[in-house]
Amino acid sequence: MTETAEPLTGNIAAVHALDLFRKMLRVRRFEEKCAEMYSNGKIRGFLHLYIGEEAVGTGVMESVAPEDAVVATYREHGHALLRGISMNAVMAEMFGKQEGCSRGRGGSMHLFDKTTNFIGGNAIVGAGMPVAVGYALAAKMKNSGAVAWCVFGEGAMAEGEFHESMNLAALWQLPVVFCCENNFYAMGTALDRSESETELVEKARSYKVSAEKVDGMDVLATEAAARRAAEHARSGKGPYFLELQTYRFKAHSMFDAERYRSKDEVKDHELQGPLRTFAARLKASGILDDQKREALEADIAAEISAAVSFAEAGTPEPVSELGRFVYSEAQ
Amino acid sequence: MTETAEPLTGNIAAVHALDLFRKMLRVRRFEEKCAEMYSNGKIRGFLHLYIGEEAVGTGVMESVAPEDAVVATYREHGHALLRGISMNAVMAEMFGKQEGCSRGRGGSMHLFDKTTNFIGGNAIVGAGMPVAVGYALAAKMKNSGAVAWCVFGEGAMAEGEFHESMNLAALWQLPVVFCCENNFYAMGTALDRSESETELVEKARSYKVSAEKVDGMDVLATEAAARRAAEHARSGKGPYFLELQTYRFKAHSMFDAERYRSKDEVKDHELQGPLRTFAARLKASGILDDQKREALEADIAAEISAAVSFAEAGTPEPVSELGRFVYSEAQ
Amino acid sequence: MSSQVPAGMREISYREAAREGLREALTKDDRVFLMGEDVGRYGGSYAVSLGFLEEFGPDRIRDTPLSESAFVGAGVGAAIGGMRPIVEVMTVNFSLLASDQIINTAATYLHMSGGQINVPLVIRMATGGGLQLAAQHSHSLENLYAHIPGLKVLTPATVEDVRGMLATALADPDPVLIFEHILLYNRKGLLPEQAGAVDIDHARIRREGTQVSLITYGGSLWKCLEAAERLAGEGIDAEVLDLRTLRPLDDEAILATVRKTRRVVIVDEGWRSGGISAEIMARIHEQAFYELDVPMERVCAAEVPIPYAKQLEDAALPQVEDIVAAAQKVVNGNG
Amino acid sequence: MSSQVPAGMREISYREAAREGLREALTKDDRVFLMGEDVGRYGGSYAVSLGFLEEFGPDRIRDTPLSESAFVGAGVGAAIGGMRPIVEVMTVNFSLLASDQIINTAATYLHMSGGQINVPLVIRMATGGGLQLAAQHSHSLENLYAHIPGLKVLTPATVEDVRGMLATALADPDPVLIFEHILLYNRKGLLPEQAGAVDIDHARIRREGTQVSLITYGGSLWKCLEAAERLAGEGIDAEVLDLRTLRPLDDEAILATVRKTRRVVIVDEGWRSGGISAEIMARIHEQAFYELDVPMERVCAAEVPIPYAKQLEDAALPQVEDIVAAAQKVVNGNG
Ligand SMILES: Cc1ncc(C[n+]2csc(CCOP(=O)(O)OP(=O)(O)O)c2C)c(N)n1
Ligand SMILES: Cc1ncc(C[n+]2csc(CCOP(=O)(O)OP(=O)(O)O)c2C)c(N)n1
Ligand SMILES: [Mg+2]
Ligand SMILES: [Mg+2]
Repeated sequence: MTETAEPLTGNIAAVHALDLFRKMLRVRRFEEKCAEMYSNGKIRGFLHLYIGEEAVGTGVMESVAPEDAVVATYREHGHALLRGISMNAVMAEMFGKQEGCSRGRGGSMHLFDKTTNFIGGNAIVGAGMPVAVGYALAAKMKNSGAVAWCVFGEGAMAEGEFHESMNLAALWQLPVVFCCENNFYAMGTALDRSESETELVEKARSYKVSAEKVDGMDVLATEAAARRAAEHARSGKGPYFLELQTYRFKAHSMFDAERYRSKDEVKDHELQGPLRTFAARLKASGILDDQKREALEADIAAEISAAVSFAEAGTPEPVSELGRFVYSEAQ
Repeated sequence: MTETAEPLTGNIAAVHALDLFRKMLRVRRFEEKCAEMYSNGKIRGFLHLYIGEEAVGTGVMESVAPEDAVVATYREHGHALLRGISMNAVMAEMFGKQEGCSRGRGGSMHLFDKTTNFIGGNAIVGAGMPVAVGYALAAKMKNSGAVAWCVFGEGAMAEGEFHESMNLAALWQLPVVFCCENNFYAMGTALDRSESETELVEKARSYKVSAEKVDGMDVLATEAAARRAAEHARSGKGPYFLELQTYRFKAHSMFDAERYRSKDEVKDHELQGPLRTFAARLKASGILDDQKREALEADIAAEISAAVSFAEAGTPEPVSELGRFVYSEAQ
Repeated sequence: MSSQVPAGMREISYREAAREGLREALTKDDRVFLMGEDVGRYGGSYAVSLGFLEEFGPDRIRDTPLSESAFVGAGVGAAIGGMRPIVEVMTVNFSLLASDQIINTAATYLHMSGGQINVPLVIRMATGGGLQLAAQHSHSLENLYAHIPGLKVLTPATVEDVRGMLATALADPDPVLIFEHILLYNRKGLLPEQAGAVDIDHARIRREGTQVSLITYGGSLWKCLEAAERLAGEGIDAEVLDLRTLRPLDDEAILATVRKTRRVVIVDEGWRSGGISAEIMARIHEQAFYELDVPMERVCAAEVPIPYAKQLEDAALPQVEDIVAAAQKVVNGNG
Repeated sequence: MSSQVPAGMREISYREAAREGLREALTKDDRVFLMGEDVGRYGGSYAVSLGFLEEFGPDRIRDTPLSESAFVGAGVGAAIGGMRPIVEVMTVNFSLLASDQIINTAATYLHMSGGQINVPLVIRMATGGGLQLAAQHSHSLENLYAHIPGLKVLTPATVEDVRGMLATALADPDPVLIFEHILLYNRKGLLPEQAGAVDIDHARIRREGTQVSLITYGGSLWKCLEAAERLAGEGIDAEVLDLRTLRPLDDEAILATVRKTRRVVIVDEGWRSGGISAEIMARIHEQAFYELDVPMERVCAAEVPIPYAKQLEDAALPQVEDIVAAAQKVVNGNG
């Protein structure tokens, strides 16, 4: 790889580039730790890793403003961290502790954070879309300038809720950015067995929604596209659709024999992995070197082990609290 | 009208043209009688008239083969009659009699007939689409050569089931003809307030489904398009979508103040009504004259009054039979 | 309804009362808006919001496409986003298309988020049969939602409740479903001049009685009151309890009337098996077992998809005679 | 499960038994096919159909897009068209997206058509909690479907039933829903060598007893049997009735065990309010009022969306201790 890597061009500041790399690396290492914690039984339930897709969340989240909302899926650890939920709170959540961002009630698939308008952590495929549309409707009616960022996989586009949500957002010209993370598989179902039209931007355009196909393995391309999307939505031009092409390096969740794709296919994509390629470019540009890399790795490792200790030390929600949060408590 | 009407061209046999006219007229007069029977309380519940849209059902049904299935909506009297369900059975059904085609249990919105594979009579907007897709799947798996004709309004295209059904039919290349009766309103909601993309054929094409826009007020154009659709589907080329542009002359159902459209708008369309214009063309072609017309009217009037008498004389299903047909009865 | 209108009261139809409640909500709080199929230009499928489009404008009276799941889900998102949406689903039958949003999203967010994300959403639906609309328009499925933790389920039977429950529902921080029975819209009733928000935590005795408790809600309330009149004619003194809210149920009120009469008939228009009447019967059994002299009776819909033909629909739905017979049975030990 | 396998029997997991049932159905009748998300290349989300794609080919093992409403509705259409589809919905939680097709279409066609259009459709779904999958993957909503006339609802708890009920369901002319509890798939059990179709009209006594009846189904059956063992240790002789079918319920079997023990505990994993246990309690109250010495008890899920954390999920779901305590209460009058 490295030898062929082209240096960064244009006016991308070294610090910014390095920061993007750090963010991706942080997600990658966090997910690796989650896998470890899952195999040793600290994390339970379903666990969907973002490994291989880090450039998508990292590039997109750069354009998410404080007042914006993010509506994500069950594969949302990365988005949660990038949105600014503390690693402690995320890890503690997966450990099922009171200190978790959902107080141990949500787990890996249901990370929530009110302060950053992180509205899940949704595990019904497609179900987050109408919610994002509604948040955007509120933003438009209140003229708050907020944008709703709706993250979903390409498999979700077959659901009726995609169709209804796109139409509603377009009809009402709502500030929603639909971020389709196209990793080409929905569990074991390849895109071409899921959609009669595999040109996803064409599907989006059939609702008169502006759409772009983006190399989601390239964090800079993703960041630039998300910026265009944000400007479009924020300036009242209505919804925007991003097809972010990426690839899932690991199993769909922790139970998955991966009979639906070859090891070679996975290998090939790993060679084009977002961290690997970007690291090479940063090196070729003299922005990253082994020393800097080790420093980054060390910082992140430290943060992660602190998060694990924090989660370990967390308090299990007492059973006496079971009945809380079914209905709001009088303030 | 008449003076400007252009005669029929090409090789349309006079008998066939006259037959099409007779079929449309029969549906029109039947619907007029239904309205009358509704106002005098013989027909109850909701009643959705097909008046103004007769050319669509008439033109389409010409291509429906015996082994085919028709899955329609609550606005299906015309389709039922054209499919060959006896007028007696349809009228008796709306009178709630045992002799009705659904034994009085379905009423106007739920006409069914097993012998002609007339699968409703569906009153959940959009819900017939997956059923039609499934019937087509069976036809394909059994290699029966049957086609599923799925009739729905343009308003139904906003439902998620439209999206899911189109995709499934296209993905699996199933013999379904999607017949969208675009009368430009879904109750009081005009097309452009229901769809961000009002070019309905574009929506269909976004599933890689072949699509045609047709003047549904012209029975000959509709017949020709339906024939193309049938050939396409029957020859294994997959689903076909017809946008049949038409107009509803009467209220959506019997309770409707029609505040959403102007009387003039309705008038204008009535002047272009399918019967009026086709009659003029037949006259211009010397196929129809006042005498022939009167004869047709007389035959139809006779059939209709016979149907009313039949329905009147029908047996109300005894209350003791209430519990039947919840589960199949042992043969 | 007598033409004598007592002082301080006025006669009004259920439809009008529902409209007043909506108008008041839209007027008082600009976060409130109404969204659903044909609520605007058409005027509402049951004409409840007739004229609102002109009065409040298209931004707050939103006609939606036929997309139940999306516009109900959009209500969830808008509620989280700081608005106070009132979503109208034409009938509970169609709400199944949105049941995922209601049950898996609206009802779970508060809990799944550890108390952070509440959903102040109000959903109105028409329910019930009696207009010969057959098996896709006539069912009473509110009990399906009454089973779901995280939801509140209101069933106004009176003009005061249909007007006042909306305000209370809008003030609630969590999702509230309001079911309006289609046969009630044209029904007239008396409304206090000072009508406003009403409490939704308590059932109400609509008729005092001593010998048998008729426990019901919604459209069936009026059938029970009529049955009570007939029973009075036979010297049977029936009490009628209007549940008003199906989730949470007011156990105290239910047990109070049971302890008073020791004889119970429960009436609802849903199918018998697994209906709300079963839950009420179970609660009474659990909490007042020793107070009952005879088994309770349920009067529910026959277990068939509601048929079109008048005589069949009438036979499928609970009728006054059925309630009278059930009451006679629990009181006299015969039907 | 003991390692001693009696003659004429073999030990097999619930997953394997379900697979055998499917394989047999696919082999015997070429009208049968399996359709659902990831049933093919992935091998089924719970690995039930692993290897079927290779064995039966893509025409009969159909991976569908994520489109619950369309592929369930397509099952309805294919059934009408002469096939015998088995539609797999990954979990009952997701089935809400298809509930309109199931409740408004599959369950109504026969009646609305006056007996003409029957729908021989089988739908399989996973249900239940216990794997820390939280509030969108853990609920037991089968009772919602058990409320619907026109549907049959089966809940196999044993390897024999999960294998044999499928054949019976496929032979049924009407829509049948089969619910498989996620915790059972890895559970082993004994299967007769001659295993085949099983009757679905009757509940079964899984353990004879005289002092208290534990009435249950599905995943809870095993908790009840374990509770019965513990109770035996305390000298309480419990009978365990496996309902097997939730619609229609086998009243005769229910009443028989009640008349025998006169003490009843009903156990299910759904939420308490409006759950299937309420219906069973109501039926017993109506039909065996004078046979009961003490009030019946329900052991159900706590009324909260099922939480992720282990201790909270355990507390939310019925546990053996809860069943034991309820049985002690009805037998000894204390908990
Ligand atoms: C409505 C619904 N159906 C099925 C599932 C099971 N399921 C969970 S993730 C998934 C695949 C989704 O694929 P995609 O949308 O591409 O997202 P990805 O997992 O690839 O990120 C499926 C089928 C679900 N959670 N919700
Ligand atoms: C799922 C559902 N939502 C709403 C309704 C109420 N409804 C009945 S017909 C109709 C309009 C349908 O319009 P369209 O599809 O264009 O058919 P048209 O009536 O114009 O022939 C509506 C909203 C319904 N029956 N089903
Ligand atoms: Mg994917
Ligand atoms: Mg229309």
